[in-house]
Amino acid sequence: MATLTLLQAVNDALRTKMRQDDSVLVFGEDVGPKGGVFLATEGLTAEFGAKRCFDTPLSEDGIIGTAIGMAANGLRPVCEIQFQDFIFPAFDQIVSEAAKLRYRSGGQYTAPMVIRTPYGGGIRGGLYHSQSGEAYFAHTAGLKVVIPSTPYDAKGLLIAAIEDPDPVLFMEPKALYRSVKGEVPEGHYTVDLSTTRTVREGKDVTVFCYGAMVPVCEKAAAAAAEQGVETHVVDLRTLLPLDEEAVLDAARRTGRVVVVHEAPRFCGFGAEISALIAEHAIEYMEAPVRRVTGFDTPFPNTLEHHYMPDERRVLDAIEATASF
Amino acid sequence: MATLTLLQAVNDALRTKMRQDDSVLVFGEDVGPKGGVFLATEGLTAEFGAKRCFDTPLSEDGIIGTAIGMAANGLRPVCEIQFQDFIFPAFDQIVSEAAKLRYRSGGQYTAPMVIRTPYGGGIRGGLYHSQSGEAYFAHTAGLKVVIPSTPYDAKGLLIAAIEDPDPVLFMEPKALYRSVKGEVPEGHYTVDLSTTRTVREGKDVTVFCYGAMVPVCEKAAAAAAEQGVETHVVDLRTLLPLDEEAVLDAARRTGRVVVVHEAPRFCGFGAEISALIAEHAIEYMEAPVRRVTGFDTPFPNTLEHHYMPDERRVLDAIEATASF
Amino acid sequence: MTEMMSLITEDGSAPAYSGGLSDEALLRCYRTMLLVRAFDDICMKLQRSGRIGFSVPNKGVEGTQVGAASALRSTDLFFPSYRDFGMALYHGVRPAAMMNNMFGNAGDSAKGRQMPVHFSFVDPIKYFSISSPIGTHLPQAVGAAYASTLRGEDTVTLVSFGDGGTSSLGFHSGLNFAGVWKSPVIFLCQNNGWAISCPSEGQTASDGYAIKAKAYGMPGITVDGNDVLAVNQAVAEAAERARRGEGPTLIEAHTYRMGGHSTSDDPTKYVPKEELEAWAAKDPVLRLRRHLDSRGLWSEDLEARLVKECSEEVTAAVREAEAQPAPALETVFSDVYESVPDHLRRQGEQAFDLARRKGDAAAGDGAFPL
Amino acid sequence: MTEMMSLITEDGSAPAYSGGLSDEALLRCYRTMLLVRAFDDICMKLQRSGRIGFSVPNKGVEGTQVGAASALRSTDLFFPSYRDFGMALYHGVRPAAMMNNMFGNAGDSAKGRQMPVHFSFVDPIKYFSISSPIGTHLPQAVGAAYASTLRGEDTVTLVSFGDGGTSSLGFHSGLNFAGVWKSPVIFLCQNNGWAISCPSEGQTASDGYAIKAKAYGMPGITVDGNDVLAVNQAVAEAAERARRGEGPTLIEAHTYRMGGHSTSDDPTKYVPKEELEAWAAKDPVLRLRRHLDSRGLWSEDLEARLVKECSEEVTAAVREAEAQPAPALETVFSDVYESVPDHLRRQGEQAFDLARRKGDAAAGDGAFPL
Ligand SMILES: Cc1ncc(C[n+]2csc(CCOP(=O)(O)OP(=O)(O)O)c2C)c(N)n1
Ligand SMILES: Cc1ncc(C[n+]2csc(CCOP(=O)(O)OP(=O)(O)O)c2C)c(N)n1
Ligand SMILES: [Mg+2]
Ligand SMILES: [Mg+2]
Repeated sequence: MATLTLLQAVNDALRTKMRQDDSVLVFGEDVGPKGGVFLATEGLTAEFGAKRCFDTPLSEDGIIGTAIGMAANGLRPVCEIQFQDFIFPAFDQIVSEAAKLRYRSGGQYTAPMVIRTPYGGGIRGGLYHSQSGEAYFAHTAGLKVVIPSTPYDAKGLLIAAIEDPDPVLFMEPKALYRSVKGEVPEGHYTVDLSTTRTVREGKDVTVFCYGAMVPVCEKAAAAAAEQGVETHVVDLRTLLPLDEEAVLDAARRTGRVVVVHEAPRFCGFGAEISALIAEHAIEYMEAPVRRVTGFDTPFPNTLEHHYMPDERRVLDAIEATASF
Repeated sequence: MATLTLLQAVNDALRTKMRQDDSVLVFGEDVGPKGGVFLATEGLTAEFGAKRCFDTPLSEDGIIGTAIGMAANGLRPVCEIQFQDFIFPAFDQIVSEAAKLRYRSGGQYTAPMVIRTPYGGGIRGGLYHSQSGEAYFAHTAGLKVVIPSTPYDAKGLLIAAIEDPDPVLFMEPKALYRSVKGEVPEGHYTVDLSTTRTVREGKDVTVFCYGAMVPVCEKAAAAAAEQGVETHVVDLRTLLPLDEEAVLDAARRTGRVVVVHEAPRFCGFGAEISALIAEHAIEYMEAPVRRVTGFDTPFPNTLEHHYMPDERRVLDAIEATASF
Repeated sequence: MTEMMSLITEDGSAPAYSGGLSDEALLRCYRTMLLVRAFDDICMKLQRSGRIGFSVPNKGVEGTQVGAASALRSTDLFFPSYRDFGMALYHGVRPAAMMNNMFGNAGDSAKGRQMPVHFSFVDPIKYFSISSPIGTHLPQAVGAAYASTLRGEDTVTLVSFGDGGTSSLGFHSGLNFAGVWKSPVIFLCQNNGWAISCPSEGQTASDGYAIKAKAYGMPGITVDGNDVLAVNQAVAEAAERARRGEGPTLIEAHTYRMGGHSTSDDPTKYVPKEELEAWAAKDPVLRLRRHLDSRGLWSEDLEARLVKECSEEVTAAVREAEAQPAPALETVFSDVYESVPDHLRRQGEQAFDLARRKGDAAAGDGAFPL
Repeated sequence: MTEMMSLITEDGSAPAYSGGLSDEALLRCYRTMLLVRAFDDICMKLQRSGRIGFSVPNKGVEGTQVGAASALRSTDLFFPSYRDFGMALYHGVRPAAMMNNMFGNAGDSAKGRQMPVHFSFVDPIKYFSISSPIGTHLPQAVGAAYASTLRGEDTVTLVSFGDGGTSSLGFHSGLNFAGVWKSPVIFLCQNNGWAISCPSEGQTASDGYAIKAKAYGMPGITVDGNDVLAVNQAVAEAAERARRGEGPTLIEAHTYRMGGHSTSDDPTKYVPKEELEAWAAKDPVLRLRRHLDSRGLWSEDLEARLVKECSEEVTAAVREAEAQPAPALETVFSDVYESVPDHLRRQGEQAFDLARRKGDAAAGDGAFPL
């Protein structure tokens, strides 16, 4: 098995599916000859030709709008939004159209498509190259929202997303693109959507996280272990549809929960995790359900290291929750 | 004091501010001679002229984009989005621009503006004339989100929103436009943003709601009272910035909480209320924090009465919570 | 405004028409227009009497709808607007199928989930699911056309929208992508004078709408939208070009919305009376009738028979639709995804339970077959 | 492409120039262009040595920036793009003020919240806060102009964007609203050949970019963007028209991005070498120099002095910027709203507390003066 970065795993997933299925195509801004600003699509135009991997004009609405039409007419488009921050011009196409097409047409028309987009901070990108907008999409019935945190999952989940009959927003933690490496099988395999991954077992405190926060939580869990606190770390992987049972099981297991994400706290995805627990597992809780998140401000630039949850903040929350 | 409908109270607020302040102007689709599709802006063009109340081309991006520029250059625009469902083409202008302008410019440029928009179900409007999108906006730092439920509040909050130095999304419960009436003072007055309203006092169960769900919850509370359950009903009024202390006080007061909204449950605004409680008041809770909400589906048409929370569903939740 | 193509002359002849409509096809056009009018009429009545919630007047714009539809094959792709009854009817969509949508009943192909006039059909033509947000379907049509081309099909995609729609984001991205991709797409802008209460001159400062094609490197054509032959010819030519791989066309059909925007609208508040009267004289049905007459294809008898048939057809459609029950409660929860996820299944079960307790569970409710 | 206005001839003369730039103003243009180049140069070096995180090459496009800026008053409104160093510098924004932004330090007018090149100034000119999403500032500029007009001012608003920006929603809504409102706005499309790696021919099928004006009922002008005089004249004429109440203009300035898109980009992967070489010969600085020379305004001595001055100015700016500390931690929490709401105050206090515990609280951190 090859050892790949998360970025290479994404590229491998695209290549694998494009080889296997002629109806899969890739497009977006700068994804063609340049191979994407992060090089996730490098080499695809060369291998599959400009009809199946190509650049578009600078219009996210056009990218996602045309992808919907392609998907409704038999293709499996995988389009790229260069930074998640730039997905908002296409918000209407995603929320009003892709997510609602199957429902509103009584199942006559569907939009099996994937929107890939790098998200999150850590590259000194300021307000508009750092955001984590998952909560905007996770509130949207009809859409699936997937965020990998390892190369293995990135490839397996992306292939599953491409094969999925419904539209999938596939958010890639850009901070991990090159910083995590892992073994990735060659060829085709999938990781089921709507399943969580237990990153680490522990009996004292459960930590829910996803994407770029997973390694941060792992480090915090390791530090907690040194102090004798055993942390159970769960990578949610698919935010929508969420495996609610798995979340509740993991929460009940320890009775102590910390939820971690980069996005702002207020109405963030963590709120849903807390709410599920407050509704279905409150009797098990022995401590407040804490959230460690980005602040309720736009994303800053110079001080982004203060903004983003780090090992220290997660560890503080684990300690406070364990000792409550 | 005049008895006005909520719709008339909105019109009165606009008229009051436009008389008082030349920099206030109103625009949007069909708001001019026609007076808006719900007639909220009726008579404004006649009184203030076509430079201060006028129709625009069919572009929500244009409406909100130009409003930002006006606001940054000394005006106080109040623009209308005909149905909240049609705000999404302007999502980028709202989320990336209006909400972040003050922050990103170090306070040099600001966007004091109001976006008025009718929201919610109950008019057989199907997927695209019924939605309650507040959670999409409440996750957006820099924005304020206000939803009145009475004519008095509608006028007082709208005037406060127009006078506010920051951008305010003012969502009007269209189901209540003509169905609620109340006394409304003449002339200028304000209701402070970021304050909640106690609709009904009670010691057994606290119900949080807003907009068109307020009368529904009032009825459910009255029915619960007949069964001896005293419900404390809180109208949140401003969702962002939320008066978190008031919410936590009201929750602690009874130790039993139900949160009600029309929008889909998953990652809806109710999740934030539950999460706040799970984080800061869990020790007080004697029952699960229940949510009564729209389903996690697009908004249906013929069966909308099954979709929208009604008195029965709220009452069920109050009963279950009271007797837990 | 670019010069307007108009073919049916005052006396009903159309010497310059070079399109391919046979006598039979012409009669089919005419009959379809009468059927649209009958369908439209009855919907207005059904709405006034509270039997349906909403409709959009089609009176005045039937010529454009039918002229365009008759220039295309039933294998072509249609991305219509809500005001395009005639496109569906011309290609054989049953009035009853449309009426089921107007009632939002169990027989509705959209399962009662959409407002009236938001049709969606895959049979007998691909009539793409209409949504309310204006303009979103333009890039979608371009994407669908891309798929056709990639598979080597010679399908043409028609996308129809209003003068108001030209201000939308979808207009800009749709036409721009189509230009760059040389898509086999016909953009049919039905300039019917109004976008609700905004006159078409208030929508843009451009000199007409066809000229906007220049911004996207495609031909722009203005056509008399009340002249079925002119519309047919313009669309047929655009379709030919598209099939030859020569790319998209923007066609502005100049027509007029003779009713309100919808049954919720009161146009007397903003439409000048003289304007309405001037356009009444240009009624597309009368216009085509004069042409048929000039070709000896029309008679009073034929008219009476067609009017009667159409009226019966739509009355039967109403009967059929009214016999259908409301959609089953399960339809609230299905088709969100291909399969129902756990959380929705639980929400559905609660809803069935409540409906049972309230005693208003309709037939089929509570059995979740998904 | 509409005919391109080009005024400085091969020999440096510009007989057809009728704009109003005095000798002094011309020299100011020239000096500003050298200053842009010096600023640009040093930013490239700072980025390569890791002292700043990012910059965008301005080489090649200075002529357009300065030509446009020199045609406007310092009371006019500027809605620039990130690649418009010259507009700010021409109107007297201090290089050090810009350098503070490049470093994102405590002296930055945007308080270190934005990436480099996302400037925002209110003084000495209104240089509107730049954001990254492409095209959003076009309708904003139109709104700002509406406010000026409503107050009876004769202010002109200039909004600058790239060839890529013409595909954005904001281009469509901005130009459409400006056309309908007859806004005193100049839309300056800097067609610099590329939108990152997408060549300007891949962005749209239209015949050049100026022609897009036709879709919005306004004049569209193509101008040689490497010819300061041509840009100056085109913008001055558009400004005159705007001040006379005759509405907006779209100007396409044909120029060329001689570097990569940004310091993160490797243009050798997609830019043909011959293309780059061809444009190098058209360098706008050389072009203006030839004109100055032809008017007897230029000498080797002058050149040496200006280059030295500019270099010293930007070096001083770097020194000044490097002396500034990072922004205070409180800046993460302020300016979200005019006053800090309770929940943010609590979040801020936690952050201060943590910073103190971690021992990395910088000066000023933890005192929440708001
Ligand atoms: C994005 C969006 N904004 C607003 C509306 C509300 N609306 C529905 S129809 C309409 C006018 C459409 O006018 P036009 O495109 O000319 O089509 P017509 O109704 O005349 O056929 C408006 C503003 C909408 N449906 N979608
Ligand atoms: C909405 C949006 N999509 C994508 C991007 C990423 N992006 C930044 S600059 C750029 C190209 C812009 O090209 P152009 O408008 O020609 O300006 P230039 O850089 O050439 O000056 C792109 C795609 C963005 N900033 N905003
Ligand atoms: Mg119209
Ligand atoms: Mg460019």
